[in-house]
Amino acid sequence: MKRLVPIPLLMVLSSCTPVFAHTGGESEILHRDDLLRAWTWDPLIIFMLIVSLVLYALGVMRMRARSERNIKSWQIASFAAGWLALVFALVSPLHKLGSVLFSAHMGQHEVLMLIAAPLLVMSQPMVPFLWALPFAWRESIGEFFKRPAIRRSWIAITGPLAVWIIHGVAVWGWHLPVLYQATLQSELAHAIQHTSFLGTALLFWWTLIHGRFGRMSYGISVVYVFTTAIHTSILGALLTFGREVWYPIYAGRTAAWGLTPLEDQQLGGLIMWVPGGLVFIAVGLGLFAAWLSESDRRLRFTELATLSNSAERSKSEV
Amino acid sequence: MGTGSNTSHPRDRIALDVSVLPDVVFGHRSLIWLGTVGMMAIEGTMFAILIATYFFLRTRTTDWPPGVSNPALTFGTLNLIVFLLSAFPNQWTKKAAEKGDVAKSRIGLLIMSAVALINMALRVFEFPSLNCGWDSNAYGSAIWMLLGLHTVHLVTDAFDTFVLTALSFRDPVEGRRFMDISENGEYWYFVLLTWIPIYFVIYIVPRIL
Amino acid sequence: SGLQSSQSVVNPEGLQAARIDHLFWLMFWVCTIAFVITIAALSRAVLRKRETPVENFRPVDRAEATKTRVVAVAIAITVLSLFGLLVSSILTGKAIASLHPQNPLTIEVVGHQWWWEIRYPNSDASKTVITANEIHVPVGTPVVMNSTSRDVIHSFWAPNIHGKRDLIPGYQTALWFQADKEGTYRGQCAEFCGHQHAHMAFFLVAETPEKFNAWLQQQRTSAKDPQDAAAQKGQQFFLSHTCVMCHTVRGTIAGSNVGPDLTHLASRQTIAAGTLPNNPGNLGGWIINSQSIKPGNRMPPNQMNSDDLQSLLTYLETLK
Amino acid sequence: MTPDPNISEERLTHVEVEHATDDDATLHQRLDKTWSDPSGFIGWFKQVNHRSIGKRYIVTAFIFFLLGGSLAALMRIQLARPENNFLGPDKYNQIFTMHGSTMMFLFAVPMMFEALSVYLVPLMVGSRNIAFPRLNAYSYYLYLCGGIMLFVAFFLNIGPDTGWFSYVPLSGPDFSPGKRVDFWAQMITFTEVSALAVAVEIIVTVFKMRAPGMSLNRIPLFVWASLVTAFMVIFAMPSIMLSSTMLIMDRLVSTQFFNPAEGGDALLYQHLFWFFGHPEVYIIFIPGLGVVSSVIAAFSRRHVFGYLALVLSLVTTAFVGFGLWVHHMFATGLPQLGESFFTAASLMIAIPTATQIYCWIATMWGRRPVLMTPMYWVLGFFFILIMGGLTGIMLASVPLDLQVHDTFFVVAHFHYVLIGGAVFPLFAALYFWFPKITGRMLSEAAGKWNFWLFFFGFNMTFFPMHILGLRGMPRRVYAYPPEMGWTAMNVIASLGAVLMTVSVLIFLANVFWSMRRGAIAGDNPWGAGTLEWGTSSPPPSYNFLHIPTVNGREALWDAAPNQAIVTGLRTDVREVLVTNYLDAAPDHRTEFPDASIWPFLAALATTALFIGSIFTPWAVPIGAIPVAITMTGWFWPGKEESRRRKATEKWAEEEA
Repeated sequence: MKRLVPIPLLMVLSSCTPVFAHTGGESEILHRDDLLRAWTWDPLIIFMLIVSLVLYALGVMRMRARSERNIKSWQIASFAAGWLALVFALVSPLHKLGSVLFSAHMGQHEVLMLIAAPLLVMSQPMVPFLWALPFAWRESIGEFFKRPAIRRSWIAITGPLAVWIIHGVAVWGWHLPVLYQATLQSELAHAIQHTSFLGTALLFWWTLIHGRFGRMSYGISVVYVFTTAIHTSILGALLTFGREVWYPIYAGRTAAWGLTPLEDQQLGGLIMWVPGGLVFIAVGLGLFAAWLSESDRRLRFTELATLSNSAERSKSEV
Repeated sequence: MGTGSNTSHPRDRIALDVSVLPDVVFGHRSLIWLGTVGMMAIEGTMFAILIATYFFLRTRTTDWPPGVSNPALTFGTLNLIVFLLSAFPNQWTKKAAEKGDVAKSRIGLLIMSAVALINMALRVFEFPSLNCGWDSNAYGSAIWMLLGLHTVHLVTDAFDTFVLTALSFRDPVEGRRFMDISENGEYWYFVLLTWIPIYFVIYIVPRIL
Repeated sequence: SGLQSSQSVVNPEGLQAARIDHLFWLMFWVCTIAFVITIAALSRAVLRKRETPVENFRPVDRAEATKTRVVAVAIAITVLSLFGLLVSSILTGKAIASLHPQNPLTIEVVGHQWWWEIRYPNSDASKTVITANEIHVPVGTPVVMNSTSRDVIHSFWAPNIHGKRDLIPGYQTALWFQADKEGTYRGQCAEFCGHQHAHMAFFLVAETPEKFNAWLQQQRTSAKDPQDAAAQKGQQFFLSHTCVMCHTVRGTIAGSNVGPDLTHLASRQTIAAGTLPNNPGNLGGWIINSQSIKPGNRMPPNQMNSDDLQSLLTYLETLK
Repeated sequence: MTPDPNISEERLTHVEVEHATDDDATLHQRLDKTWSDPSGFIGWFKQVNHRSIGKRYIVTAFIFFLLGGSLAALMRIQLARPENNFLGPDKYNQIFTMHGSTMMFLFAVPMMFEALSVYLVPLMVGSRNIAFPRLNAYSYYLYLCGGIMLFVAFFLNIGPDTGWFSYVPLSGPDFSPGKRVDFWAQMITFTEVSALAVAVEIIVTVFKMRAPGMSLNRIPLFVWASLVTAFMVIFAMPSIMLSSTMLIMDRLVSTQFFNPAEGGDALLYQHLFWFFGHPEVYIIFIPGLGVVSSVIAAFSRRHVFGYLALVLSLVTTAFVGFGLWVHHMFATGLPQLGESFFTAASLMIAIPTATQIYCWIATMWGRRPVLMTPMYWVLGFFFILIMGGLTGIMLASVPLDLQVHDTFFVVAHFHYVLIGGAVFPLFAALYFWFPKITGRMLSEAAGKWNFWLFFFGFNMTFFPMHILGLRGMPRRVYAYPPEMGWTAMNVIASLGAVLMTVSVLIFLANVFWSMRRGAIAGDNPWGAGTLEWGTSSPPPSYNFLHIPTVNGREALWDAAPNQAIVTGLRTDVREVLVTNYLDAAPDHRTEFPDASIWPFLAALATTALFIGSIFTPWAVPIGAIPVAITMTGWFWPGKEESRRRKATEKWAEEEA
């Protein structure tokens, strides 16, 4: 069951691709004075956010009522924080600022990939989501994911190496000037970009945190988190030390914010490099600590433990 | 203080008997697998740093590739196709070795030796199709080094495959040989997988960046 | 002599150096306190009477929970102190960088093995001043220094005025500074640059704007042809020997810039990048065999009889 | 234990297995026959056991330490007077380059990582040898050859002279003609290949060869330190191998990586160098932190306080260490916006270090550790490392760093960090494990002289350098004018160096005397708790008569009265037990290779290739042939061996 739960979330996310588009239109350039008013009230985004919140709340209430499967308060808190991070990234003025400042856009992406995604993954929201649905729906969703073809492809894309590559390609690929600038010109490209950032990040964190070998494989997760931290730092460093502006589309837009386009790009690179790196370190350490405690837990089931216990017992019998 | 084994009489000792354990294992259980993964991590890091170097040099100039024409696609792409297709015989050989199937392993190794020869032959033509010298400019140096470093890996694994092929025709083929064949297959995957981003960087990036 | 100079981080005479000096002392005291507290705790742990006989192994102590709390608090205090230092460092950085007024004096510094080429650019190329190893700046005026290197990496550092800035071939870097007090400040190369890295100094002369302008006017002029016979002979010698392969004297045919511009050589306080006081004796020794003074430097030894040397020196002395 | 019915009769006739009922003396004989490496002159080159190789690493690295120290003494003589003529710039530049390169590449990393880990880790995890013992021997010979090559070049007056960092363009083809820099660049390749090989061995040994019961959560802290270092080596060293290779190719075959005129970039070299160079500092001192944990636990007679915090601190240091390379490039003119980020990141590294220091103080608190020589060095470590750490905090600040970067202040800082963080723990380690390695104790009295002279000499030498730096003295100058006012401090520093020299001589005397006359140590002279103290001193050829099992973080202290032993390994071949990554449950057995001359020959062939490549690029394809031949010889199985294995092998059942 556990291994199936994130799929619906991914499906939901990808089916509502247009949701993530910038609605403001590129012609509109945000000025300093308008910042606090520049919220993005995109109906589809608002709808999705509200639906997810309502479903979640409903599911939690039902679970609590039945007390069959408990849900821990920290998970609820984690979901709430992740949900708020989504609101911050997609609804708050940060979103519109992103069409003016590369650095803000980078900040938005980092919030999606490094704050919202891991928090949502940790809260395991699919359990309450499923509980919120009528029983029959739940059944058929379960059936669907038990199909061999679905199972196999799910297993294929949630190998740690696979998600590492998928997420890495998404992060690097979208920073190619051609693709990146397309997102500021085309709503669709932009929506695809945000969906793929959030989607691959969810996949990445889900595999590393809830992957199929559970906590046993946290050691390998730490290596993947570490190497991802390194390659994103290097991308950040390339942005920081670049001599030319990579995305000339920002050229006329940054002045109102007291930054030259190159400084804006440097700031974006630095955000990816340093605060981004910090999140990776924090998650990496958490995984590492969990890995150590898992080793203690598993120790109890080894042959040696059995041997020692029986020796203790036979001695006390004598 | 001291271990139990020092203080207690032999007869009282609790013993964990490990003689029943196997001594031919494959995949992540074996030492050689972890050792190979360590080597891959080292070499993967080298490729990654070299690719980062390439992009760093890219940020130093506006004109890319600087003053030379794009690399010709034919041989690199052919090599990519051969590499991708080689996954099938490679997997087949690896599975045969893990089942201890001598005959199949021999056939598989022969096929893989042939594949490696084709890859190396194509590689010979790749260098001229880069359309610049290693000494023309920094861009040329970077792509020559990328291609060269990958070639070193290709040649090493090819050599390893040849030696294993020769050994597989010598009786008896013991479990340890099959472990080696399986690991060789693992390493071939590494050579194959690293070629994908390197191909992309050498041949595609100058066209789109 | 005029060489009596300072080259010290903790004796600031410029706006930037002063802010950094404040930051240094703040960090110094915070770190000293941290050091004292930690060493005191360590000493107590090591020297205080133990609770149990040493032979007894105990995996943990009775006070384990207390210890955990204390360590947690200590870490929290550490993090907060570091944050405080971070803020003060950022404020210092901002204060240093905020000096971007409208009409700064622009100078250019080019690093060479092992001397400094100094230029005061002017839109009128004939008014551009080129000198070496001695930088004059007006007191209280912001200066922007654009720098690069002609060969290897050097680092420009006059600690009384500001921190250092690397001079990197292929890069143009800018450094802002402002000297607040009249004086002559020594600086030297801070990035290892080969044989004579040790003897690559310069002097930064901060003077009143009037003096500075007078100096600049003087430096703009070309060298005048010498009047007396000895100096004329010296000029002949200079122009007909290898000197012209490397040096420039504006107003003559010598126009190579491999070595320092000598148009106003005699106006400088030192020779050989701050290595020796500028007087005829040192200059003579340098010309005859500079390798004994600065082994490895790029100036070849010059064989000449003492008459020629004397007249050459007389000529060079006229290059005021 | 009853024989397993699953094992075929045929197999039982072929193999000789250890049993719980075996008499110790007989078992010793059988194991010793199998595990002893050949002796004699030729035999010496065939040895593959980790103790021999580890001892060679220790001795070799210590000799390089003495050589590096002698070079430092020469520099101190030169700087004791202004405008001194003792050494000219050419000699001085070679000497400081050799000093830095020797200390970093031939002493610090090989000693703190390779030497200590190779000797100690297999013993600490309860194994009979290190993983890939032939690779281990090969890595040692490569390291030795690289070191010898560098010093031969130096004594022929063609030693490198562009600093241990060899920045381009100074080290490039235009400004450093000749072969000097090439020797430096190839020495890097030698030593890094060696370190990388050991890193792989250590990772495999720690993850797969721990004694049953030693779950991840019970690994001794020294082993953690060594494991974390191994990971750092794997991700850091490739960078310097590449940059030094690019450098040598720019010099020898006219590539243009660092040539700005052809699209290359001088700062690219610095990025690559420091991507390695910053982690390098942690590679050097993290093993020292492991030593400190071991010694403090042993002399405080308790588990180290905050095991998890200590392990996480090591991991954090490793993680953060890779994000900080720009820390060394503040003066190159970074984007103004970056300053606060870089300062913040650099300051962050202080948090894990502080955490560890607090945990160690908490360990000792209320326990009053026994003050014997190893503890003295550990206390010296605290004093000096903390001071170095605090000046490191100052250097983290970009504005302040712009002032003190590349001055003697930085020289003082990193000597406090590296000598405090590595050499003091190293001496602690030598005093602590000398009895295990040789079977005899080092003299305590001489040890204390050794310590106090070194401690005072060190502070006398390096403390004044802080002041020198603040008063404007840059690094790497062979001379300074008398009027700068730097003379007095330099004289004090040079006198301190004399004390340090005397101290090291006392140590050498102590070692030579104690090897013959020292008190007999016994298995566990300090009453320490980790596994290496559970076998005899020096350990037998097979390390442990019975592979032990582990019941806690300090295996000996936590052992049950009747702690289980492992039986059933073969005694007629070098068979070792392989356990699981996480919980160290027995997984399978595997046979280790015997002693062999091939690794030595392969190292010679590799050396020929590397040195040849300095003179002609053709050495690479031609030199590859003997390398391939020797490597094939190394792995080529004997026919008899194959037959024997075929008869006894037992395949794992396929996983479901």
